[in-house]
Amino acid sequence: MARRRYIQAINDALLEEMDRDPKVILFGEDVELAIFGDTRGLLDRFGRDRIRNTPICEATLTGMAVGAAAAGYRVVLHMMFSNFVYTGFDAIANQMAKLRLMTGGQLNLPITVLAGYGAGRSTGAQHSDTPYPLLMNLGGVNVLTPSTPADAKGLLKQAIRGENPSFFLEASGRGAESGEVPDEDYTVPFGQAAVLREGRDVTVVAIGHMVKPVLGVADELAERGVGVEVIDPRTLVPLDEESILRSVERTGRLVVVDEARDRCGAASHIAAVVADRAFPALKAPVKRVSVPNVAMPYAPSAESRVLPDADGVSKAVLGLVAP
Amino acid sequence: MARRRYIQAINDALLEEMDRDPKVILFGEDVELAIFGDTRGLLDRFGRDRIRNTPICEATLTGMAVGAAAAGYRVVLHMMFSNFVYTGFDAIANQMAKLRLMTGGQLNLPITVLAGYGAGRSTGAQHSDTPYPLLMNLGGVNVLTPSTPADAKGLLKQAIRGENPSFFLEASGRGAESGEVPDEDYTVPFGQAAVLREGRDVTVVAIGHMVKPVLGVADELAERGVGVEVIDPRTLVPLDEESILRSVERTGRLVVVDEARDRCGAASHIAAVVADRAFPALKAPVKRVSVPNVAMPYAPSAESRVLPDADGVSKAVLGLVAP
Amino acid sequence: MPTTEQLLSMYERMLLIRRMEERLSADYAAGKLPGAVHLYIGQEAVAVGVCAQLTDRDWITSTHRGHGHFLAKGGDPKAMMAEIWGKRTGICRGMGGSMHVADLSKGILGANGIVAGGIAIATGAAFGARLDGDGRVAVAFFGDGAANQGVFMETLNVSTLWGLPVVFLCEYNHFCEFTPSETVTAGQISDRARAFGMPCAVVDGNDVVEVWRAAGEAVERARGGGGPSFIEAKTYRIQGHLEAEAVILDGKYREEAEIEEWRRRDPIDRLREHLSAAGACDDDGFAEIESRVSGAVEEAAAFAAEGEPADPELAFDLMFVGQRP
Amino acid sequence: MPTTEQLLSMYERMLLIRRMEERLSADYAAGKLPGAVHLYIGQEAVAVGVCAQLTDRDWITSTHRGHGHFLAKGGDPKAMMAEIWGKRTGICRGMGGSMHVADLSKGILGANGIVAGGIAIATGAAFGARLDGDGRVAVAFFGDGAANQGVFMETLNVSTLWGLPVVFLCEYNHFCEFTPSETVTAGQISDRARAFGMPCAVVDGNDVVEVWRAAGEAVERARGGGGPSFIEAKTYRIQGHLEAEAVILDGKYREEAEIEEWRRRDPIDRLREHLSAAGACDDDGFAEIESRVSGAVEEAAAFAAEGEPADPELAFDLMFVGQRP
Ligand SMILES: Cc1ncc(C[n+]2csc(CCOP(=O)(O)OP(=O)(O)O)c2C)c(N)n1
Ligand SMILES: Cc1ncc(C[n+]2csc(CCOP(=O)(O)OP(=O)(O)O)c2C)c(N)n1
Ligand SMILES: [Mg+2]
Ligand SMILES: [Mg+2]
Repeated sequence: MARRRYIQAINDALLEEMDRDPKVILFGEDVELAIFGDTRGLLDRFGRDRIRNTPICEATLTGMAVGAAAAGYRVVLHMMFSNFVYTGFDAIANQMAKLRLMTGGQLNLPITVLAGYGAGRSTGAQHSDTPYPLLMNLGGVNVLTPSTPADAKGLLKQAIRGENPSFFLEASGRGAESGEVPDEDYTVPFGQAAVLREGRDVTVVAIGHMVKPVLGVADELAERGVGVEVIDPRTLVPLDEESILRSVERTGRLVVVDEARDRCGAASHIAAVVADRAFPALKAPVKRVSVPNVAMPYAPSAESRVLPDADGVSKAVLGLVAP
Repeated sequence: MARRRYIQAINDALLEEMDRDPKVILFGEDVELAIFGDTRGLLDRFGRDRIRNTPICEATLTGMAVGAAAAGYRVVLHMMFSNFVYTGFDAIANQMAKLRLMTGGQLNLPITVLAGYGAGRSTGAQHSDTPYPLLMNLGGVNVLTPSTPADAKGLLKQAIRGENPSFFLEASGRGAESGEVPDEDYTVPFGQAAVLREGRDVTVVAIGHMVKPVLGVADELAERGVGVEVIDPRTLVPLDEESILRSVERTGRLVVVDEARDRCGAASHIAAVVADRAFPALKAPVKRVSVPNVAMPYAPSAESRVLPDADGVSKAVLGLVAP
Repeated sequence: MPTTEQLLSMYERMLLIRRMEERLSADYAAGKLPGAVHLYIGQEAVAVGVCAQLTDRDWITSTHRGHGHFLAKGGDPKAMMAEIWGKRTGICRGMGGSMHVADLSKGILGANGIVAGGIAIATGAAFGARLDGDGRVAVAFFGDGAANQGVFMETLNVSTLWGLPVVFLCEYNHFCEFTPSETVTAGQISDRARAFGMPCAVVDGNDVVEVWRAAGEAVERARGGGGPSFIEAKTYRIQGHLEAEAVILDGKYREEAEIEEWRRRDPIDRLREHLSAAGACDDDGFAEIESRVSGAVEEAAAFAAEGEPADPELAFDLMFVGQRP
Repeated sequence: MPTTEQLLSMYERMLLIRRMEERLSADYAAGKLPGAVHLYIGQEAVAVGVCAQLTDRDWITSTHRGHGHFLAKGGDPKAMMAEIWGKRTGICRGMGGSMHVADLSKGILGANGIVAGGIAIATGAAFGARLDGDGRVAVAFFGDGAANQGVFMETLNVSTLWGLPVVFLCEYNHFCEFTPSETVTAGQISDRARAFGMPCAVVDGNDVVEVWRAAGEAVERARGGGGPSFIEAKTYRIQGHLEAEAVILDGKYREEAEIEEWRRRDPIDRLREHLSAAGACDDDGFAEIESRVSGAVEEAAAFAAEGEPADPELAFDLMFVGQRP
């Protein structure tokens, strides 16, 4: 095990996978110089055939990803910030997510789309969306939200080796956080949640960015005698419903903490799955701690008001155990 | 009251609102000839300044809607099929849904976007999406899903007179269905669900297209002694949570019937709201009857397999009352 | 100039497209086809002239009006017909339908229900070909309406910059649905491509030889590493935008006389006259071709009619490789 | 040729933009600004030359690099500064930030964090102006990078067809973030506009008089019902793409010598020399302007520093008119 920063782990995964398979190519706007850090060193190592700056034209980039995949390449498309996914949304929603079905299974689409998501750094409404609910609803694309360097590396490697389109969402502003990363070659399989902490009173499902503050809350509440079980789904598509259900069957209580807007968000979906499939076990209302249905305000004072925080999580959990 | 077809009611609303307010303009691809029927007669009556065919360029059309609204017009943008909303998604998700906040409230956006949605006529995956979950998650746009001619007319008039961006989703292939429409000038307010049928055993929330088959099921089950309360939210943003909660508080049971894909769908969201806010009243799991997470297959045999139908609704309801 | 053999082969292919679509038109009217159908009648010379320059290893992307491209590129008539009927024997197992016929084994990356949806896909495939350096070419077929979508200009830029082996093939058939194309098109479409420094040709799309020649130059350039080209083929959509148009449309958007005028320039008739005049084929010969073609159409129709309806469970298997949706 | 008075006014406005941004640069480095900041230093002649041809009733749309356009169009320096500080006294009440400064009362439809996001908005406003027929004009400012987005070409098409009073103002500042523009731009951007039949001008963007003249022609044409125009202003981004670039960037994308060369063509220095040579202003006069400007900057900075942080509840009120989100 070595300590790596989140962004280094991503960089390592890209380097290793591009080394491993000459069919892996990466393109996007400003990928040659590594402003996020994730593409560092790739140009020197692999040259411009395999990593390449593009013009600013997201609609074309997403479409080209499909075409290059059809031509036998494993495409990594870097879209910088999640909001630019909307600019290239047609080929995502109408092509990438549908083409395998529409061609009767003739076409595999080994495409990994990278994009930073999330708020908290006053980047304003057009640079801080959390877009996974929209992607989850498309049906045809995987959605990965790693919260640790180890998961980031393993999920990214899995995505690149896989045959299906996957959105690998990097938690913006988390690049510097570090964690232990296995030394050997490994992948993290999709659809397997991680139970990060056990607890018998309340299950808290925390997604991406939200995992860290939730673990803090769990520590704190443990001292006050409340056992919080923390589950990180790691991938939202596919979603490991069973792990969540199993936990709720024991605790009888669920809080979902989600940095996406609330309406039709990931929290809503997980809550709905539990209200359907674990109903007999439920002892209390299913709670969502999420972002209200607003565009992200710029000023720190207003931005922090709408982002889920430790306090909000703590209150939600305590509201369930001591009503 | 007069009997009008669904599409006529929409056409009536457009005619009346364009008559009423010279600032109402309508543009889109092929709006001058009325292939859907909803824009019939508008060109003759109002001329090309107020209704106009555009080139095929959805990214520009959605952006222009914002600009024309900023210039003081009330814009009706016809986008034909919902899937083309994705082609123009940038200006929807990054501009329309965010600009009022980002400008500190300086800009009002009286924009009504029309689009047909839904499957059932073998139009294939790229012409039959039900996109409201994505729109609901944006936060900044209203979402209207009228199920009757009267609601279609009243909601459309309300949208055109309003100051906020609204997506008016027409149920594709339902244009010929008719219903009673009030003779006088009226609007239907947003955020007020319609309780279409009372019943004390199970609440069924049915959206758009799904209302009609659900009413059929309710009739049938009534004969078998099962009282189904049918609620049509009519608008998904804003959502009339109170009417739904009030009903579930009486029945203790909920099925949501939704033509959108299941993951992060409207059904999930409504289920989540109820599992949170009406938990003590719940006597049974909250059920969703929705579309599996697939692209819409073309062949009728495969398309009907994935669409919610009366049988599925009936089973879901009966599953709750006679477990 | 194509050889006589090549001309005859193109003639037969054009006729096959025409007769297949006439059959589809009749089948649609008879209520046998589940979805919408957009016919290519009158434009056959474009698909056939271009695809005659391609091999199975080259790619094409097509449009909502894609039967002609599919058949011209060597797609199987039976499997196409069955697809449109929604049968499990269809080329996409009934999952795609008329607007999405695709055959990867023939390099047909698919018809596309999104206007201009195929252009970036072809560009991406051409990027792959460029990296492989094996001389493969991608052709993006699209309509004049699609040329107003921004993605068209974006791909002109990228493909020029990167020297991609892609041919942009714009079929100017005078309409975008019910909108006359000139009312939504500023300037000449070819000038848009020229602005990027791309070699351009504007050809009579109802003259298969002219199309073939221009496509040959463009394809050769692409294969040789000379980068992208643009071709505009002027032609005319004889049928309605979609079958059923007459029933659902409130209003009229073109004159019968205009259609008649273009019927007189029918690309199949013109090639036939040319072949006759050149003594390359006589009435017996044409009758033989006609009978081969109608045999193929009959066979396709029978195959489609006999097929089982598409598997209702298939959608669940096909969304992902090795993963349930 | 502008009058001396006009030239002096443009000089002062350019200097105001420069000094405001130098202050922002320092404030950013000092950790006082919450979000990212993209500076316009070196490009001031473009915004000022163009906006000098506009009235408050005309519209502009801007980019992520929008302070210059905002101030040139008459936006209030205090309210802009407070916005960037995230204060409730900001022009957007702290909700927008640097990338979204807007002042509807001055026709500033907003900076925009989406590359090319403003172009269609300007086109839509111009459509409104055309319907009103009251001579208003919309100017879309955008970068050379934005000119590769399809929406640019789409709006060229629509605006030409409909004769809209819009001016497309492309600032060729040689970079798209860290990518040299010529590596992502095929051909001349102006040829793209020319392909639609649009009047085009390519000007020295560091010469405010040249910009002013070209903008004047385009604006006059638009006001008179003559439709859209395209102007490309060649200029250079002196600062990094964003403040903090030096800290976060792994690698180098331009030479110091190149920056130096462009510093020698500084648009403010050039206008100053011109004014001096023409005897329109002497050192005392320039000192007076400098002091007025620095007074305004100080005032803006103080105003920003003093303001209350943005109202945390405001987002809930502002999403919709008369409706909670
Ligand atoms: C993105 C998108 N917008 C709109 C449509 C609806 N539509 C289908 S065909 C068509 C006209 C296409 O015109 P053109 O590209 O010239 O092709 P043609 O039909 O003439 O072959 C339109 C607007 C669509 N399918 N996709
Ligand atoms: C749709 C979109 N894609 C990518 C970005 C990231 N981005 C911000 S600025 C920029 C470069 C813009 O270049 P240009 O248009 O020339 O403007 P300049 O920065 O030179 O003023 C990019 C790629 C963005 N903001 N929006
Ligand atoms: Mg056409
Ligand atoms: Mg630039």
